[in-house]
Amino acid sequence: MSYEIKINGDQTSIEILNQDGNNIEVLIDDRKYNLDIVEVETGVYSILLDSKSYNVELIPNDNKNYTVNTLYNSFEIEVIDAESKYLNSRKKDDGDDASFISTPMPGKVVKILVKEGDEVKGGDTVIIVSAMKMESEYKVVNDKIIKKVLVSEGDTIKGNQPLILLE
Amino acid sequence: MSYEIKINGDQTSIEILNQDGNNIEVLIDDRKYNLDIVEVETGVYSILLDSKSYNVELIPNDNKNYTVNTLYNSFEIEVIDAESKYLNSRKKDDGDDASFISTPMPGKVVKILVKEGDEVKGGDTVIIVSAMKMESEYKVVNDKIIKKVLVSEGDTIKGNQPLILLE
Amino acid sequence: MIKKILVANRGEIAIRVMRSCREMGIQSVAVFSEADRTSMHVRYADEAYYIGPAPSNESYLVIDNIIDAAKKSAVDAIHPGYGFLSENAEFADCCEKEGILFIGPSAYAMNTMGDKITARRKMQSAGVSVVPGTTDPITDINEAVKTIHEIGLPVMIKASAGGGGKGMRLVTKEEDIVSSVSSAKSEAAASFGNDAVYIEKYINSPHHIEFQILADKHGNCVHLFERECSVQRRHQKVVEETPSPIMTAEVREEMGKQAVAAAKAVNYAGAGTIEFIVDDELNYYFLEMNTRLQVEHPITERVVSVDLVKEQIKIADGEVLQLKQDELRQNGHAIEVRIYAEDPDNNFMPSPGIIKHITEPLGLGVRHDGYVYEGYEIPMFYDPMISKLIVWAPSREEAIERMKRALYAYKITGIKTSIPFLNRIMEVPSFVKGRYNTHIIQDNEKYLKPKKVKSQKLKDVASIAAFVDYLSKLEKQKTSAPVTEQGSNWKECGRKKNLIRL
Amino acid sequence: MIKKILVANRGEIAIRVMRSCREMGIQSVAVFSEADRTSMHVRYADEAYYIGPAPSNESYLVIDNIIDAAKKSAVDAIHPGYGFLSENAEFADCCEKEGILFIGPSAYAMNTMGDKITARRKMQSAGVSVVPGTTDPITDINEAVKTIHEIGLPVMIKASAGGGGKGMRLVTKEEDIVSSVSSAKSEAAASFGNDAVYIEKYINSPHHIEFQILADKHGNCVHLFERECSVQRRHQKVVEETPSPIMTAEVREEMGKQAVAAAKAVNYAGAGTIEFIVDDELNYYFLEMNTRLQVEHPITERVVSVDLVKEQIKIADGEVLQLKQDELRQNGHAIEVRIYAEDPDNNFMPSPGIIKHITEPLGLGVRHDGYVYEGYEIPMFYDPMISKLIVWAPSREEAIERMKRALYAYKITGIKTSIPFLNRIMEVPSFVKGRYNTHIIQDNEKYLKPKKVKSQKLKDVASIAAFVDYLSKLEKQKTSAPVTEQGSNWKECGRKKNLIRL
Repeated sequence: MSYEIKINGDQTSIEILNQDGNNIEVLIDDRKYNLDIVEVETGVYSILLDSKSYNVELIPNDNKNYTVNTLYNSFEIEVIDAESKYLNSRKKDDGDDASFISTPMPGKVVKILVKEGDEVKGGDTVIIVSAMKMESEYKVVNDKIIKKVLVSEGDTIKGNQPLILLE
Repeated sequence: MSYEIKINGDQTSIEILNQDGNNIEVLIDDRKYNLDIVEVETGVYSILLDSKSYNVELIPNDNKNYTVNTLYNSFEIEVIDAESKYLNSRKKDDGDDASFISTPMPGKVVKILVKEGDEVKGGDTVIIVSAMKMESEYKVVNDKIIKKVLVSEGDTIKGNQPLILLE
Repeated sequence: MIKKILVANRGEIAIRVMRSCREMGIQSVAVFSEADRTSMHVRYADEAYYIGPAPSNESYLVIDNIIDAAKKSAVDAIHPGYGFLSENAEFADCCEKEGILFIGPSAYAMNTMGDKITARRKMQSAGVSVVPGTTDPITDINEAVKTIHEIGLPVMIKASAGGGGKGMRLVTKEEDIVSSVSSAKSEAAASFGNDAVYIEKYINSPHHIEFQILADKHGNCVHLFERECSVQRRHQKVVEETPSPIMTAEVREEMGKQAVAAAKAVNYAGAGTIEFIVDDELNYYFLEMNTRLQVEHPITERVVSVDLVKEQIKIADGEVLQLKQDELRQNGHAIEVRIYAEDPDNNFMPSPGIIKHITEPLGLGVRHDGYVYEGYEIPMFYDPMISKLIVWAPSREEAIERMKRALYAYKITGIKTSIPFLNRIMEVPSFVKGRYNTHIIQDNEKYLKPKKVKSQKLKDVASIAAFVDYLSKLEKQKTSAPVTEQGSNWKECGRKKNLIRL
Repeated sequence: MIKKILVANRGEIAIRVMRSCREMGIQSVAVFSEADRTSMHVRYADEAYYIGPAPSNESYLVIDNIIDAAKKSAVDAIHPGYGFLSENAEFADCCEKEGILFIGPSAYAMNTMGDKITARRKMQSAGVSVVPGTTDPITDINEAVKTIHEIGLPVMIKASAGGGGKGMRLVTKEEDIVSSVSSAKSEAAASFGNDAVYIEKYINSPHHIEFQILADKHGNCVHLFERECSVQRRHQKVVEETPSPIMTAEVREEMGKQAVAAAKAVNYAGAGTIEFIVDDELNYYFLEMNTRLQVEHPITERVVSVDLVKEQIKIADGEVLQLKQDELRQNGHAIEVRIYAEDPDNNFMPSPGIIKHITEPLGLGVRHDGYVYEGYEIPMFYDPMISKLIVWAPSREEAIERMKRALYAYKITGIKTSIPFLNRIMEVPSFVKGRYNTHIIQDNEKYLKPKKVKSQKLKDVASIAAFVDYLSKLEKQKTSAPVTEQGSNWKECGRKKNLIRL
């Protein structure tokens, strides 16, 4: 079965044609690869392709989004299943805000600069979060209305947790 | 609920009296301990008892037998549940052979010196197994009859796998 | 005799201190906040005491709690590490009052060196070069112009009541002197209601070079040569090396003598660091003294073959320094990089989280001082430094190659780290040549940005790995029942791993 | 110019060689057997080639398969590591025929040094001291007695056709000479049908001391001082150190000169080791030459500040040796211990298996050369050595303390290792004093046995840990559904771990 994959924003199709133990044959768009792939440690794959040795580390962000590190590079990869396809079709990809503000890392809410119903301008800071002795400001990209504030100042938050909903 | 524990052959009773987060109160025979215990890595526990810091590593041999390493010592510990109690009650603890010959580590069968029905004398070698360029001989403790030989020469074996059944 | 030491710190430095204690047969006591129960320093120590909630101002910075733990554990001495209470004179005083040795200098030395103006005056009278400039604020415009002529251009004019860059003027040309002074004065008056200014020599191409000193309680003091710390990002050191690639034997000897004089001027005892600002012509000026162990102390340890923590402990114990200046030598070249839990490609955003997997660099010439382990959650409350990687080689060139090799093998997943950024620094031409100053990072942005990936093959390899992982997880979710063998070897491997990790 | 090297080995040595390649900008190629697909050397290399089934005689020892991989990968040179094909002259020849540089000496040097009798004669003619004794078998009893008088007591009489100790006689007293010779002869005749015997000086209290040499292809040769390797168990080295605690400057210089002479006698090129047997009075005799890198080479690297693998590669490449004898120095003291996957408390039974968890020792003065990682299964087909721990300190005393500290922090679970045994060696009084010979292990059994645990508290702590683990697993089995929070914090932790490890 063929899937779609998004790598650093570019979409390609991917399909496993054959598998024999560690050896798989893969088709990406029109490029065919035969390679030997083993998960050597949790989230770490060793790949031999044309006898070259690649070490690939996966950091799953959720069950279909990965940060993938090779020796000198880092990629954001999304495996697109039916659900993602549906969501993508609804999302206008015009550099707009997501439907909520969140932080990539855990931290503590230092200051919330908006409240429910506020109209904010693109570039306005809405929340300040601190982690590891450093404070970071989170802004909206476009003019928005604050739909709901889900956290309070002083709260400890997880990474990628919705903090403020936007309309 | 009170359990029995066998440590290097000595049996004691053990019971958790109270628990509050990482802090537990334990009674071993008539000795009471209050300690702070956390599994910091898989199979590695950090224990604070009277402010002393202990690091304990567990190597489970099966789900109730452990090799337990502290800084300078190693203990064989068995948690005795109903099943073990039953088995123990049947086993005469007179330094006799187990009901089968096995090896503590994986390896390769080099030579089998007996066949089904053979009568062997205490101290006789019945099988030779190699691992890591070293050969080890396995002997019976007492006079025995060979009930069944479960492996063949050249076989790759796992640790603790029954190799030869004894009567 | 010191037999038991409490280490009033956490992270890599707590463990580093405990290692030397262990080698000396000294018992070590850890203290820990609520966030640090599973931290390695608690596991490494002989004893451990809880000292309060996660935020450091409720635990590691609370003098009473530390002293309390020290009394309970009946230690002979406290080692403060760096940061936290290490330069807190009140803490040193408290220890003394409680009859506990503080492994560091006296409160007097800390106070004197802790105040910039006092330190500057003290150093001047000890014959140590300071940045030419005024110590007292100037209000008279003519006096300001006269002073500027004495110091020589370029100079920086600063509002004496100021801060944050307001009222600051850089003067590089003769004809701008008068106008700059008067505009600085009026801006200062407007901003702070006070038109007094300081004038200071401006160092165009500054290098940050520091000297390590060791002084005992009997008046003996030696220096252990310099460390070059000019690779900085937002005034945070990122890479340090020794010897400095711009140093000469003559200037080294002069600066070393001044460093010793500086320490003696405050009756210093213990390990300390004299920071200098140095220009391209190797003119050097005292900046400040750090009255504690530095993060970057290991490069000195490697090149001079001295265990600085052991020396600190012996000095605190009243021993006479055995090191003689004329027997100390620099052997080879050492470089340290600091590994942070941060995302270098996303504005150095901190990246706390759980370490999923770590492979530490090993082998010849590599020292690694860290504290994290697989499954450890890096708390969000403290400094994001997770380890320091130190390499040594006979030559600077080889040391750089070794650092690249060590960074190649250093893998941490679960969080983002500065490793890729550090690797890029090792490739910056001015770093490779050893001709760089504190502007190196802002001057070399083009080298320090992540490289665009051109290889389609590499992208595809990354995609395949993610895809295989996705499928194998999908498979695992579907089947709690045993999966058929046929054609799922890599899943086998995955499953075996899970088994062994339970 | 060598640009690409195939490493015909596995385990720690393969990675150690690749590290130096990487620092030199040389591409590295791994070869692997069926058992080694997930081994670290495959992951570390730039390229990797499959060379056959798990048993080494079907993979790592198959010359054709290695040469085949070398041709496919178009390497310039092959590094053999130690063991496997490293001392195989036929392999060196094959490489030469295929136009691939063999990183090691010529087949001639290997063959000469490989045959004990030939080597002995060669060394004698080069003026190197050999163990006094006969080279030709003796059948005449009077000649035997005469020879014994020449050599001086004690001597060992050995059946020339013999082996396995049969027909061997140790003679320590004058009056036993005749009877010993005749009984040795008749036992030899009875056992082997040949009554010829060899006679050799018997070294009562033997030390194994070896010298590292480096020789280039242009006739330059230096030695890099000695390594003391007397801590052996069943003729396997367990602990090595440098300098030797019994060495004097004079004897060191003499032995070093003989080591260089030995290498020159066979036109040696590359890194090599001259092994000597040394008695308590520092009389020393050539034993054999190892024509390859030794397992224990890192202690020399640390104390002499030389990367031996880089030197090997440069020599193979035809470069002129840059090291000068009179510039080489020993600085401080280094000790290496070998960590084996074996159970020291159960007759050193091998212990292959899956590494569940590993904490590597870090910090000042510690080098660790290993290859295993969490989740890696140590194959049962190869040598059980999993890593080498090397420490350095200014003094021997401090080095021993540092080794103990490093062993304290080195944790491997899932398999048994020799770590506890090594720790006990560091406590053996004769080791601590530096007065030991090759009998140290059998002579100190009482120190080397596991200590009986007296502390009831420690036993109870161990029991509690096992019990808590048992209960928490039981809980986990029972409930796939979320467990209630109340009172199961340690299980929480367990579950969190499992989550993050999936």
